[in-house]
This record gives sequence, C-alpha cells and structure tokens, in this order.
Amino acid sequence: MLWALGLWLALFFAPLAAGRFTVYLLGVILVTGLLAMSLNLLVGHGGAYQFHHGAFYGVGAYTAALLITKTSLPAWVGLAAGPLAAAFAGLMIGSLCIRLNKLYFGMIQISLGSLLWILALRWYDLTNGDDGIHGIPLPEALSGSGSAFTFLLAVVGVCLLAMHRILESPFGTTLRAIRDNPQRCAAVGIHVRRHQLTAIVIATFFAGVAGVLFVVLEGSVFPDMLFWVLSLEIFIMCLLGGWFTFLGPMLGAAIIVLLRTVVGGFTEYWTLILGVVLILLIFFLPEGIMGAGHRLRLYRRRAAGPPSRGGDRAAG
Amino acid sequence: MESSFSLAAFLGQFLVGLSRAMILFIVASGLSFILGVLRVPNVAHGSLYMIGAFAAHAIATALGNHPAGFWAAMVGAPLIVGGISLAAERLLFRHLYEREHLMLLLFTFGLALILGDLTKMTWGADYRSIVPPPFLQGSLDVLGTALPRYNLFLLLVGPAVAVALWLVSAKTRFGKIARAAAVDREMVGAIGIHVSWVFAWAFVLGCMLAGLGGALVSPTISVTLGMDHTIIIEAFLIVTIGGLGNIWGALVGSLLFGVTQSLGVLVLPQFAIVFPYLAVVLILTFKPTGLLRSVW
Amino acid sequence: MLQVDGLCKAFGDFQAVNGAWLTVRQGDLVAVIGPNGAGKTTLFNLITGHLQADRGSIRFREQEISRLPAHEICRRGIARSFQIANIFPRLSVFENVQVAVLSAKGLSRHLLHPTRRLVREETEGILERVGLQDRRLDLAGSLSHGDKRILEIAIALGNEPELLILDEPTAGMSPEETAATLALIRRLAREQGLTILFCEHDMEVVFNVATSIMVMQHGSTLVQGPPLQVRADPAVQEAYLGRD
Amino acid sequence: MKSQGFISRGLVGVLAAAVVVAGITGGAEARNIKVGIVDTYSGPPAVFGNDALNGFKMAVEEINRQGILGGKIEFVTRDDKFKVDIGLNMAKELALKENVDVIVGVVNSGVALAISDAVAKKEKIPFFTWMGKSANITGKAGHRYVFSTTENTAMATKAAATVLARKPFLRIWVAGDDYEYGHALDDSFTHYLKQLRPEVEFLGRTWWKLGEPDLVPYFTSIQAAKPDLVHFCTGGASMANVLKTIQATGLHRNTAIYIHTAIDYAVLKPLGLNAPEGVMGTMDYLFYYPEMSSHQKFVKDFQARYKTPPGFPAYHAFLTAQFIAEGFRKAGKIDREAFIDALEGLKVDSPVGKVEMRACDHQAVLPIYFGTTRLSQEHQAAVAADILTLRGAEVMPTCEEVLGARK
Repeated sequence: MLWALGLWLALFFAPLAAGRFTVYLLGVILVTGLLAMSLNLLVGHGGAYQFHHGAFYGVGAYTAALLITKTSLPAWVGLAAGPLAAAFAGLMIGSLCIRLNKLYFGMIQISLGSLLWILALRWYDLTNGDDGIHGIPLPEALSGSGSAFTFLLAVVGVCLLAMHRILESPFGTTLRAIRDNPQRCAAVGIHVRRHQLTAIVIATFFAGVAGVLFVVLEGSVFPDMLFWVLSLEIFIMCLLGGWFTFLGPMLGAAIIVLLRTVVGGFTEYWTLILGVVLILLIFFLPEGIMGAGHRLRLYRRRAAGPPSRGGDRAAG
Repeated sequence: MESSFSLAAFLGQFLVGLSRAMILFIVASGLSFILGVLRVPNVAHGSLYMIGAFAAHAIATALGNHPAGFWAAMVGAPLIVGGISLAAERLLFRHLYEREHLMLLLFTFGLALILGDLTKMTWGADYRSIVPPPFLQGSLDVLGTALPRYNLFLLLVGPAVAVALWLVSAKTRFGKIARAAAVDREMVGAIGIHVSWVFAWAFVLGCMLAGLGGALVSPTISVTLGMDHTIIIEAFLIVTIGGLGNIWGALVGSLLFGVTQSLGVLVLPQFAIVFPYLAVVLILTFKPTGLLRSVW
Repeated sequence: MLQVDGLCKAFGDFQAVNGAWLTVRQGDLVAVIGPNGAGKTTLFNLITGHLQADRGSIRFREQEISRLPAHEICRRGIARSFQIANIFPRLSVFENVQVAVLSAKGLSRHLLHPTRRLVREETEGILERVGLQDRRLDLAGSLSHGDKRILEIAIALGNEPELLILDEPTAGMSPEETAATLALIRRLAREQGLTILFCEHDMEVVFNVATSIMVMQHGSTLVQGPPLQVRADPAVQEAYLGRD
Repeated sequence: MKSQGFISRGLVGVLAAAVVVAGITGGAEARNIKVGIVDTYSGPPAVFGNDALNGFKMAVEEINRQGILGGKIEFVTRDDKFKVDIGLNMAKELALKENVDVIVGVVNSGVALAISDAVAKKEKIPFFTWMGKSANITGKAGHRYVFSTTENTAMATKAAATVLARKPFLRIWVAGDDYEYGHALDDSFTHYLKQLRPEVEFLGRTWWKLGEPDLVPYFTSIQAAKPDLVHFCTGGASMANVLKTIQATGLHRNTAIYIHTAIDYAVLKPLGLNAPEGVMGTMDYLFYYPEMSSHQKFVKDFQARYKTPPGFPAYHAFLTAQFIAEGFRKAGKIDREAFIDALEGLKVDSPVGKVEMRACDHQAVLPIYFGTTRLSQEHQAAVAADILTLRGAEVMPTCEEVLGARK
C-alpha cells in the first residue's frame, strides 16, 4: 500500500517536472480512468449490463456547469452538486432498470440515458444545445492548470481509495457474488436487486465525480458526453485493462487516451485500429492486460509450490 | 393546423408510416433472428446495412444507372453483405459462441468499427444517391396526399419479405432446426445435426436482411458514412420492444415505431424524437421482456 | 417445523407439483425420493421461494411463507443447495462461504469494513467441518465436481440455517464421493443438531441415513413415514420398488 | 496482498503511461510558420474536412514558392472525429506540445466554440474557423484570438430574408434538423424576415432528428398546411435527404422552398439530373460563378490536382491560408499579437476578388450568392441559376450589434 501511496504522491510533482501538455494528458487519463473504474464497479464487479454509464458522467458535468453559469451560487457548490445529481439520476434510472434482466436492463438504460441526452441537446435556452457550454468559470483556487491538476489528482486519489474500500468490504464481496450467481445469492438471503441498486447509486456518484472533474479540466460540457457511443468506449477501456481487476480500467483508459492522441495524429483510421485491438483482446486476452498478468502470477505461484496455509488473501 | 387533422391526411400519413415500418422491419427482423438463434447482439448489423447501401450504389453506378442496374443492386447488395458475413462468421464468430453476451456485444462493436472504416476506405466519404427506375419515381395522389411511388413499392416489398421469412422459418428443415436451436442448443446438437453450419447460415440470412434493408433505403436517402449509427440503435430498440429474438416481435416493434412516429409528426411533431426511447421505457416497465415471447 | 399442504404448481399444461404434502419436525433428516420428473426439485423451489406456488400452503415455524421472496425465506432460517453445482466460480472457496455467513449476520451491506477481517472464524469452522479447509484460497470454479457440491453445502451452512434443504446432493458423484457426502450429511444432522430435508432418486442410498422418507410420484405425495414403514407400504412397492 | 499488488502494479502502469506521455511531448521552435489543422476526417463530415485540406494544401504550396519572412508555412493535421472532447484534446496538443503558431479548421461549431474558449483565448493562440457556421463564434462568443473565414448562419439568412422579403410569400413553414445549426438558421431567418416584412405568418415548425432516414411523414404533414414558402433548416448529408424527398413528393411544384446551401454543388452532384429544380438557396462560394479569370484559373488548377471542382470548404481554406501568409508578412515577424493586429482590417486577394477581415469582430467579409436550382446538361447535375450577389457589408450584422451582443 505504501508503494501505491508513494506513486500517487509522486504524480503531484508532475506539473513541476513535465510539460503542460503531459500534465493535461495525465488529467484526461485520470478523469477518463475514474469514469471507467466507476463503470467497472458495476460491470466487472457487479455483472450488470450498465450500457449507458456516460449519461451519469454527463449529468454530473452538466449539473456543475449549469449551477456555475446560471446561478449565483459559489462555484464550489456546483462542483459538489454534480456527483449528488448523478447519484440521484442513478437511483431513479437504476430503480427502473434493476427489475429487468441483462440485455433488457441495458436497453431500457440506453433509452433512459438517451432521454437525458435529448434534454441536453434540445433544451437550448438552458444548455445551448449542440454547441455546449464553454468557458465555465472555476473557483479561484482551481484556475491555474497546475492547481487544477493537483485538485484532480487529489480527488481521484480519494475516490480510488473509497472505491477500493467498498470493493474490499462485505458489500463488494457480496456484489461479486451477485455477479457470479444472482440466484444463489438470493438463496443465501441477499436482497439482490436492492444490493445492485445500491451499487448503481455508488457507481453513478463516482461517474458524477468524473463529470465534475471533466469540467475542472476542460471548462466545457457538451451533449456528446451523454451519447451512447461514449458509453461503449468506456466499456472497451474496462475490457482492455481487465474486468476483474481493480485498477485495470484506469490502465485501459490510459492506453486508449494515449493511443488516440498518438495514433490519431498520424492516421484517420483510428476507429479501425481500435476495432482490431478490441477483437484481438477478445480472442487472446479476454480478461484484459491486468487480468492476464494476474493469471500469470497465479500460474507461477502454483508452479513454485502449493500455497501456504492461511495464505495471503485470507490473512490480508 | 386544423386541416392536418382531416381523415384523409391521417390515412395518408398512416400509409407513409407503414412504408417506413417496412424498412425498419427488414433490418430489425435480421437482427432479431440472429439474437434468437445465435444469441448474438450484433452491433455490426448497422454497418452491414450501410455496406448494403454503398454496395447497391456501386452496382447501380457500374451498370450506368440503367433501370436494370437498380434491380441488380437490390439483389447484388444483399449477396455481397452475405459474403462478408459468411467470412466473418467462419473466421471469427464461430469461435466465440460460448462467450458471455457482453463479450459478443463488444466483439461485434469492434467489428462495426472495422467495417465502418473499411467502408470509408473502399468508397470514400462523398455523399451518394441511387435513382430508382422511372416507374418508381415521383408521387401518386392518395386521398389528397402526395405519396412517393417508391414508398408504395416498399409497402409491397415489406410483406413479401415477411412472408418469405415465415416460409423459411416454418416450412423448411433449416428453419425448424434454427428455431429449435434458439430454444435449446444442446438438444439440437444431441440429435446429430451439424449445428455449426446451421448457425453460419442463420447468421448469413440475418445479415443479408440488413444488406437488403440498406439497398432498399438507398434511393430515398443520401448514402453516407454514419448511416450505421442511426439505424443500429433504432433496430435494437425495436427488437427490444418486440421481445428479443422474436421475428414477429420485430414486426410489431417496427409497425409501432413507423406508424406512431409518422402519426406523431402530424399531432405532436416536437414529440417525435423522444418517442422511440419513451416507448421502450414504457413497454419494458410493464412488460419486462417485450411485447411478444422472448427467448432471452 | 415445516408443514407443506396441498401444494400445486403448473408450467403451462404440465402439472409439475400436484397436491404435495410434507411434514418435517425438529431434528428430522427427511429424504424425498421419487423418479426423475416426480416434482422433487420443483417442490424444493417452491419451499425456498424460487418459484411461486399456484395453490397450497407452506408453513415454517407456524408462519405462512409461500408468498415470500427467496431472500426473505432464507432469512427465516431455511438454506438450500441446488441440483446443479451452484456456487460463485470467480470467488475463492473461502469467500464463497463468507458471503453466506455475512448475509446471515446481516453484514452484507457494510461498506467500509474490510471483508477479510470479518467472520473469519465462522467461515474457517464451516470449511473445516466439510473438509475444504485446504482449498480455501482456490477459485471455486477450479474445484472438482464433487468438491463443488460439498462447497454448496458449505455455503448453505454459512447461512446458519435451522432447516437445510439439499437438492440431490450426490448427483453426478462417484460411489466413494456419494458415501462420503452421505456421511457428511449424517454427521451434520447429528453433531450440529440440524434439521435436513434432502432429495434423491435412489431409494436405497437414503435408507440408512434418513429418519423419515417421503415418496413422490407425478407431483403428488404417495406417503411419508419412517424408512421401514415406507418400505413396507404397498403403494410404494407398487410404484417404486415393485419394478425390481 | 493481492489487491495491494494490483494497486501498485496499476500505478506502475499509470506512471509508465506518464513516461510515454513525456516521451511524445516536448517540441522545438522552428523558423517556419507552423499551422495546426483540427478538422473532421472521419464520418460523414469528412467530405468537408478533405475538401478544405485540399484547398489549404494548394494555397500553401503556392505561398511557399515565395516564402514568408524567409521561411515557409508547414502544417500538421489532427482528426477531431466531429467530437468536442477529441477536438479539444487535439487542439491542446497542437498548442501545448507542437507549439503551433496558428490553429485552423473545424467543421463542428461545438468544437469551434470549445477550442475558441479553452485554447485560443486561454493560450492566446490565433484560431481560424473555416467551416464552423455558428454566428456565435465571431458574435456573442467572439474575442481577440478567434477569426472566421466562413459565412455564418446570420449572414446567410439575412441575405435570404433580404431577397425573399420582396416576394409574395406570407405563409411560411419551417422544418429542419433538430440540432443547433438548424435552430440557428431558423431563429436568424425568422428574425430578419419579420424585421423586413412584419406581416409574414409562421404557420408551424417541424423538426426531425439529425440523420432521420425517412422524411416523407414530415413532408406530408407540411403539405397539408399549404404554406407559400417552406424554409428547410438543414445541411450536410441530411440536405441530400431533404432534396430527394422534395423530388419524390413533388413539394417544389406547388410551394416555394428556401434552403441555405441548397445550391452547393457537393450536395447537388450526387443527385445528378434527378435533383429538384426551382429550389432557392444561398452560398458564399460557387466554383462556376462569378466567371472571372482568376477564379477560372483557381478552379482549373484545383481540378487538375484533385479531379473534382473546389467546394466552399476548399475556398475557405484557401482564403485562410492567404490571411495567414499576408498577416505574417504585414506583421513582419512571427509573433502572435503582432499577427492579430496585422489581420484586423487586412484585405487579401482571393480567386473571386478581395476579401477583408473585419477589424471589429474578426469575421471575413464574404459575399452571399442567392440562386435557384436548375438542371445543367454540362455539369450533369443541378446548378444555381438567376444568381443574385449580396455584398458582405449588406448581410453582416453591424459592428455595434456584434459588440453589443458580446456584453
């Protein structure tokens, strides 16, 4: 754990050591990664067909943007309200979704999320429609790019810590059990739907945090954030990094963002490359990069000898 | 506005909605067929629809926009799409049927990304357009509404496709096996049928319907990249409303979409954009697995 | 303890359970037997709330439970295993049992305590009782079929049930595994004072284990009573044993 | 330990990513003028992006033959995929890593507005949009660092309103794509027409979602209302759908129709001789009009290189390159602030005559052509006929109006 903490602290010095674009790109990675990790809470750990996670990202960002630009409330209030609004949307949409199974769950969620998307697209007077809202004024303390990054890194760190604790808690263990076998969970006395709904509210809260951080990073919001294509792209990040791992989606987001920036600069066929990567992954690394690494370690440990009694997982 | 509510306008609008439903049905039934038999949520279906439209344009242009070129395009485009889907099934899909649905969905999404860019590489980004044969151009006056002849033509094609699908699924050995496989894959394998090829042909059939839909729609719209995005979400919403994997559900869903949207334009135009999504939410809230029986 | 009366359940035209009755008293080890398709699994699914009965009553500790959802019935003290290995394949063996123990103690929804510090003794105890303690770190999905079935029983035990319902606990097992499993069931009944209801299609297997046997046929209860009495019952001999 | 292992390994990954980022960032100053192009090269709007790039390339080659301030113009392109977040990402890369002197491009108005605010204004980099047609870019949201070398919705609709106000159209119906561009056209056309002719009556409005495949249901409901004039607010790929549906339903035979960019060759060419005649449209560039020698040479050169006549994006990009070259020449040094000062009020040669960059709002003063579609055997497609030219000064909002809106 000290290791991780040290690395996280080291990143705080990035604005001093690296160029501004590097810092900006790290910011994009952190925000996208947080979004992907919040989705993975439901997909990789919860087994839910959360097809329109981007909608909650958008709700968080739009709430912050609208409160800041349309009301006289302090900007901090807007930033704090974003995740709460996203979690509320998660509760409302989630309670309609959890009654359904798998693909039906996914489709009703795409529909509900698309209704939010239409709202952002069509309520011109409020949202500027297609054009989006730009130049959102931020609190004084966040206006420098260095300080914005520090804020971002701090918030993402706290969120990751909280998500980690949640996943390691009985709630998280039970969530993974529901992913593996919801019927069996009901048979051991777990209220499966209520548990999933709680997970949705938690995950959408973190998606809202990511949305607010996007506002801090870019100073813009636009309806594309709530479009279903973005939601599918986040899925790919989770798959790439590893469904069943904790930090995998962050790694996946880093790879996709970097590839997009590097490759996107040289070719207009970026989607083709993404498609090929996706298909290769599904064929050869269905558990993603970190999942494969984990498998490899398990295999090595087995080869080295039988696990010692009272080994690491249970003993912590 | 009062004139828009006349009975004639209503009937005209109803016919227009029906013709719109026909294209939706042809595309959605293919998607639903694949969902039912193979249990694959095929996101690449929209790309195949787009390829169908581009291929139809290429064939028609190659034959110098002669009326015969139009008919050659209507037959040739689905065949080209069928060829692509057969290759995809034999080379890629068949190794993946045992995977979770989510993996299959992402896999087909990857395929959609690739096919989208390949379409662009092959045909470029320009807008294209196909001219229907002369007797399908212009419009007919039906009850005071000018209905394009081509839409009336679609009203004939749609039912023909529906009947053909019914014949294939109910009267042929292939159809019976495919329907049985939809219910119980192991059982079909157990009675000694080579399931692998049944699946392959079922997949090709479903994809050819996407190609046919793309070819049929090409004279009414401009053929461009990005067609795939619009249709795929609509097709998925339709099959969800109807009941995943049920071809007749796709018919019900398409009619519901086409007709209600078309009449909605007359009564509540600003409502038309939210209708499809709202319909899914309402129907799934009261019937959690769609209107007709679903195998999912 | 458990009283089932006039229970009916139809799937379309097929009457899977048709007027079944059953009595389980505290401390009993009741076996339900009957040929495949007699309605044993459906009966168990009805009792545990995985299916809703069309008619009839299920009373557990004098309270009607036939309309309750599965997780609620579980909380009242009925735990079950399933006919096909029904475990959490991506969790470790330890976690498989832990999930059930956490649920029984009402801890499933705790958000911030690390799971690894909770209910360790209880979980270890159960694993030792069923003999899976050496596999506790393996992924449950990697166990052998026999071990998976044992793990299922362990999960059910994790619920700290008063009544344990096991659906064909020995299905698909080798003769040795079957014997070991039956011995485990008997030991659990004796040492833990558990009331157990289980089903089997092979009558001979259960005669030495069960304290009471209920015979099902075509969805109905033919007879229930002590093994010797059931064996002597003419209707049973006619329907079940007579064929030999 | 397992989970800690994940965390630490994950962070190693993140840090490794940081190293990679560091590796690809960091650039060098060059004596050449470096232009960064952010535009759409994938999806349907790629038609515009590619055409613009062709025009820009052609202009740059010509400019580089003479050189500017002893150097040349070099450029890099970035694909924004018509998405705001990617556009921002790319513009920031160009600004912060590639250290470009000027950023140009952008089809999508949303992307243009985002870049204008988050990159141009914040990083003080001059930014030209050659395709973003929202009047807000140089209007309400304009500032020192943003320029437009394209006509915008306000100019086009004011031109159309000026012409149409003289005609006997009183009952008007509005229909179009339900997104910002469509609504901007409607708002502005309605505003100007009412101003010029207060007695006009707007019967109703029909909006369909962008990319709607079948427009017939919408058309039949419009026909039922029997308007004098239908204003279709559409563009790009859906423009072709609208024209096809007009032809199929015969709407143009009993109703007048106005559509901005309906006389665009890129839209009319695919329809061939099957395009509807008599549809009124506006454009700020037509490759066959006006017939002056500098223009004919431009079109001939362009056709020789790219096998297709230049569209309006190519013209805008060509014009933009002229502004960049002349701006730096006039400034006398590669300095952004001096460049901006030099641009204000600068007049450059374009194939169709001099074009001025208006000092007050940084909007290029472009003429608008108003024409009506007519089939041409020569082009094997419909082209604009009966062309009226409205000078830029007539159709642009006044400086006072613009500066008032910015407050």
